[in-house]
Amino acid sequence: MELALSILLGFMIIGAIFAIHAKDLLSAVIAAGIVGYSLVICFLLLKAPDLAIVQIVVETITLIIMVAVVLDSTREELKINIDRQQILNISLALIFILVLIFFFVQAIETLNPFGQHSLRMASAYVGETAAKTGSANLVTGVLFDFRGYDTLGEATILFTAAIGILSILRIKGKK
Amino acid sequence: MIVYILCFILFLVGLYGLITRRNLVKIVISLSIMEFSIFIFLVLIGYIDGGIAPIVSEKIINPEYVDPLPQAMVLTAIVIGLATTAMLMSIAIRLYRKYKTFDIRVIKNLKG
Amino acid sequence: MQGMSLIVKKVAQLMAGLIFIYGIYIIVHGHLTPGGGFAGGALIAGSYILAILAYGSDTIKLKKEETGTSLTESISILFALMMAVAGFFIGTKVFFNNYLPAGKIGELVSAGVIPLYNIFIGIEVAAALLTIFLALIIYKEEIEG
Amino acid sequence: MNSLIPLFIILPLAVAFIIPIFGKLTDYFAKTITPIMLLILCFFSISLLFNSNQESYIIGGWQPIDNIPIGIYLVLDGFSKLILCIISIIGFLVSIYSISYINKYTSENNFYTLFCLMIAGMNGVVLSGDIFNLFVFLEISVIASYALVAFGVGKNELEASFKYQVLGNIASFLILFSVALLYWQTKTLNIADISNILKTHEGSALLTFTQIFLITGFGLKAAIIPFHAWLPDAHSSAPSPVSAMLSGVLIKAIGVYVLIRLFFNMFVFTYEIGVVIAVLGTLSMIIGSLLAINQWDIKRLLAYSSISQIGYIMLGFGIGMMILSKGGKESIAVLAIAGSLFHMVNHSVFKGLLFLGAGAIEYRTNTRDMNQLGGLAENMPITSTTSLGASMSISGIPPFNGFFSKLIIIIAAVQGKFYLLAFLAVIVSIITLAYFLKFQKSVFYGKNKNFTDIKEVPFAMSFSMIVMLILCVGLSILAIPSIREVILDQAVNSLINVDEYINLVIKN
Repeated sequence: MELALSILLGFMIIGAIFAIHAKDLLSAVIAAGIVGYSLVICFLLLKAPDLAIVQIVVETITLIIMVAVVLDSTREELKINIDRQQILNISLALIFILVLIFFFVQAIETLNPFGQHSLRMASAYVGETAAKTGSANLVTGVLFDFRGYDTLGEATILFTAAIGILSILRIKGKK
Repeated sequence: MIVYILCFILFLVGLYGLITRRNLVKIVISLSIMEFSIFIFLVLIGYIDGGIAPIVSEKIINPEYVDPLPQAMVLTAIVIGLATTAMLMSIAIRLYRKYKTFDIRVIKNLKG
Repeated sequence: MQGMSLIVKKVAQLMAGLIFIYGIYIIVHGHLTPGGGFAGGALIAGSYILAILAYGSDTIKLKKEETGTSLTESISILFALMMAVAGFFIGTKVFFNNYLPAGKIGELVSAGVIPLYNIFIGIEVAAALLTIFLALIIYKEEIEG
Repeated sequence: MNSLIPLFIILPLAVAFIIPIFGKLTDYFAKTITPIMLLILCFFSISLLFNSNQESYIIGGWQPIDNIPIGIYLVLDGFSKLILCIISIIGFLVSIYSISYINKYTSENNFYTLFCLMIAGMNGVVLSGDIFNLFVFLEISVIASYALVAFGVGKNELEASFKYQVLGNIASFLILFSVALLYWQTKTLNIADISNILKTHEGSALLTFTQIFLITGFGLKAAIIPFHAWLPDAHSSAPSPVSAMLSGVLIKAIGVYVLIRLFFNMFVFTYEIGVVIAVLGTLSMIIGSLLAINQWDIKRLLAYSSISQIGYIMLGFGIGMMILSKGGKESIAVLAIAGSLFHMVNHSVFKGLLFLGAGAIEYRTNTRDMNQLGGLAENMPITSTTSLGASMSISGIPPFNGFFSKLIIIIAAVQGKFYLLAFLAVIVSIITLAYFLKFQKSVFYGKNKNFTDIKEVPFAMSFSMIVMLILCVGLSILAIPSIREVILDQAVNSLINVDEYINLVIKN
């Protein structure tokens, strides 16, 4: 299990690097989409069918929006001259990243390894959720009953984004 | 352990793209890659070896489920990610109309 | 935006219908099988988007559609909020209380208010995603025109 | 359980959802319902402030099992009462002001919808006792503010909003990542429960890692110095009422408030964290004010000065933390923290007023460039007087509130033997006076070159500004010990006594 996931994550990292370096914006967007679809397989491997369904649909819609924007504007990536500024940027980024990885590896050493976790808050949700909420799908039970308040917030975020996009895409801002 | 580290590397790949790229669309892509890595990380935290998907059925006796709470959190986070990506893209297309380019080195009216 | 060829249109018509029905199935069975309001709502929005992409946005009067989706969105999320506020008055008088009987696990009508939330959130998500998509499409057209 | 705390979230959300439905019927629907809603919240929050009840509210009524909280908690203690009060009062005044101001823009209903959503998000953050719920409501308020910054849809607004969104998203990811790390360590999301578990933990490397991520994330939201890049652009490009909300309330409610809440009530704070916060605060204070001197755009100057004033607030909290963790005199720490809270209240009032004044100038003259303005005092007496008062308040001239809060922070620094910090705070105060003198002189006094025939702003706008000026003077009474005890010390106590916060949520 851990091996399969590691290989999948390795592919995702390669896909992500390709998406960042692609010369054509359309292929960059599609590569990012493929990374997103690999996420679906990860979710299925990790026993999260709910997330897999949501992610596959949401990724499709995101991809449609991004492809629409790219096709509507330009597909060409900018020419980046490898000048001193750029080299400085890249090397700084790499150093920063190496330092972060070093600290992260140090930090997570003490914690439980893959697949061995205990439950605390969630033990109540798993134990008798079904009996209390009556929902056979425990994730839905958590989402709409124990943490229904979060879900209202989440729906509000989509509402906010829709209203926000309607206001951003107005033709004229000021009278 | 290696899975968590790979996850973190995916996060940092997004960060690297964010620092080095100069294209609005590439910046949005980098941000969504960072987002993906956090989703996997959260689900990994909830995974239990030998656990089954959190759906109650009477056929299975004495089941051990994976942790449903991180899954609910990721579901919320996915929708938030969709909202932020859509906002970013709408601003990017609007900026493209005004400047005819996606280059952030050209788009800099504000300084100082 | 121009529509696509006849074959694409016919196939899209068929597929859009199927996806729409599947979305409704996912919403209604949200408390029993994987999926729920979010997945189903996004599927319904996807079916509309598929049809719009195949037929081209010229065929429908989009300006009107947009106000329609935006209104649907507001109304459905208002209903979801009202359901939550109703918890103040029914049952143990707490915000977000699940005041309907839980019923028997595994039946379609069970789990108290969860299926109702699923339906309202599903409509809200579908309308919101459609609003976002239509806003992008309409903006594009008015600049060119 | 008959408490009405959830009204703070329900009312703004309901208004936000109703406006798109009925707003098309008449132009005045949104313009009347928003101020009315906020006025109700004002009275409610003020009545809570004078009532020493602290309470927690379980959403959905899920009682804890084995002393493990399983529902989402809303927690109302002294600190959150204070911030709720600020949000409602400033929100009410700004919404009144917007009635006239927003006439310049199209689709006013969307403006009010987003405004209500921003208020709802901030109230949710302040009340939440659950770290993931806090993240969700934080996202509501920042997404609404992204859209509000870009509301004018000009080149500058869109660019500022894009920058703001990119940095804001990074901050959100860091926060979500640290929520994940915290869940990994403690297997719970409730702040009080996490605090209970962390008390027994040894300080591990992962905990430090999480704390660094959290400081970076919320530092980006609060625009402390190394993370400030978005603030001047976003706050100067937004419509003026929105700038007043962003600078006056948003960076405090979702940046400083959460940072302080988490580090006082969730983590066991150490001396190092106190040092980090005090150093970041001092840096913000100095660099923000130095950058502000060179600005010739009114709103950019005010935006940089916001960074500098946030520095003062962080400095006070940092001093308090350092003293408490070293086991020093508690009375000095209380003084420092009370000074910070006082300055937080004051800053939202006078910075809000200054941005509203800048908006009034822009409303009549359509420019923000100080070189073109001058001599407006004759034509716009109300704007001139109110903004003079606010400038004096922010630079610490005695009868105004800004003087007392800065004085308290400086006294605490001297008593705690941080003489360098006290000295720097005095110097920055003098620099602040310098750039506000420049602002006053070049905008309201001197020779009126271009705008000789402009009028005073409409009533709704001048009303808000006058009320805010009265607040500027009136808030000075908080410096009187007996009144301070009622309002500020309540908040300080809920921060210092960690056990009290835990007991509020987990009742034994």
